[in-house]
Amino acid sequence: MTIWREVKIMYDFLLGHYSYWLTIILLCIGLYGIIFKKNLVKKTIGLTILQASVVLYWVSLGSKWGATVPVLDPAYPASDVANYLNPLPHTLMLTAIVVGVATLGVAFALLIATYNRYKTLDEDEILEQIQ
Amino acid sequence: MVAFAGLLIYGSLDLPYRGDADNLMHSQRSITDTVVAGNYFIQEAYNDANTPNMVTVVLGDYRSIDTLGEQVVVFTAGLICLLILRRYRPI
Amino acid sequence: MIWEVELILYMFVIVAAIVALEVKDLLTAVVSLTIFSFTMALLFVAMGGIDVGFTEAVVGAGVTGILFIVALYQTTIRTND
Amino acid sequence: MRTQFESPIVLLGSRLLSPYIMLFGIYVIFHGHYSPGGGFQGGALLASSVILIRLSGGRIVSRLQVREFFTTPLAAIGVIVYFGTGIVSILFGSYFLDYEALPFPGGLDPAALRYYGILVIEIGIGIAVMAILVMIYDHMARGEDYV
Repeated sequence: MTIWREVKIMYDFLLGHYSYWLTIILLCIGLYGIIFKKNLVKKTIGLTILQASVVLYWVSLGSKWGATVPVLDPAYPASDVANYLNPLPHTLMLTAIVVGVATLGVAFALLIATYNRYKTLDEDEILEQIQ
Repeated sequence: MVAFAGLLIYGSLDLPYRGDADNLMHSQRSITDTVVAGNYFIQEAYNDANTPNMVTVVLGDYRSIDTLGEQVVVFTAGLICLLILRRYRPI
Repeated sequence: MIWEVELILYMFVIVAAIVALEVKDLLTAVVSLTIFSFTMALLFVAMGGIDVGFTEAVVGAGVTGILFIVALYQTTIRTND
Repeated sequence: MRTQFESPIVLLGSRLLSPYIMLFGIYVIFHGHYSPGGGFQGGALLASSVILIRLSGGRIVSRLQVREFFTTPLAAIGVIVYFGTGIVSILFGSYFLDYEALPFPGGLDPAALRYYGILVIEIGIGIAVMAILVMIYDHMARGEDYV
């Protein structure tokens, strides 16, 4: 019977940690896009993926097993905190997404200004023209 | 990049289980014996503001100065777009 | 929190992210990024953050795609990688 | 990448779809106390309904709906509504952005006053987010066409 207990512990460990690993893989994909891609639009796509992965990590920290969404329902009393999810990470990430879109607009403004001056979006060609 | 991912995954092995209701951030009292903020928001949101949606209460009442700063950031981003992309007329 | 659904959505998200970074055509990359954002919104809803999911579905799948398209319209579609 | 052409079908479909998106945005702002929603989502929905007309109709048609001149003052009005609520709550003897001293008529208790204070703030957020997203789109789409 001890082997089944080991299997149960291993199953719980995987169930509690798999979302962390997949989020880390997503973050590394975004970082790869920022570092190794030469086109500036591809770099911007990498930034969007990186930001989304960080938001996903915060939301996954706020989740509980067997809890409902943070809108008050009279069937579930609010005095027991295990009934509701933690609303604090949701609020922080709600503001972070909107700020992310506004700063993406700033990034596009810089990108259009760069194109109007150098007539290209490739990083190496811009560096050649600067030399 | 693969080494960086491996380092992060090795660091994540000691994190608490996801969704466990006995975590430190989901517990009733913190380790310094003060009230944890999320649980206070869950218990007292309807009594304080008559509103069932807790996210709205936290956004608009408890952390409203945070939201004010966020709105100023968005406004500044819009002004920066206006200043970069505007063409001045040649005189 | 149903972990099978979350696992399938994670697979979709990772495949869409890789396609958005590796494809040669920039318009295809933008469309794949929109798919990425909407699947991410579904993943937020599956984890319980309905407000965050709503915001991501409106902002990430709507406004971000339009801004990318307008930026491509103002600049060029040519890319080397 | 500079190819564009007119299509009456796209314009007709956008004109059919846009008022319902705008109505849903206003509903999301005002019903944010009881269901998921609020200022950010409603503002983004209003902005997407305006951007839809601008994207399909061009500059001439979109001037009939919201003039490009009005977006920057509208964003400033949104920020001023938010900030002015905090200043008014200071003037009536409370902390900054603590709504239990706001002068709403009717003799309400502090919980109901906080309810209406949150509603005012959500309207301010919605106006500001809508105006700023439309402003970013305008100045990006204008580009090098203007002098």
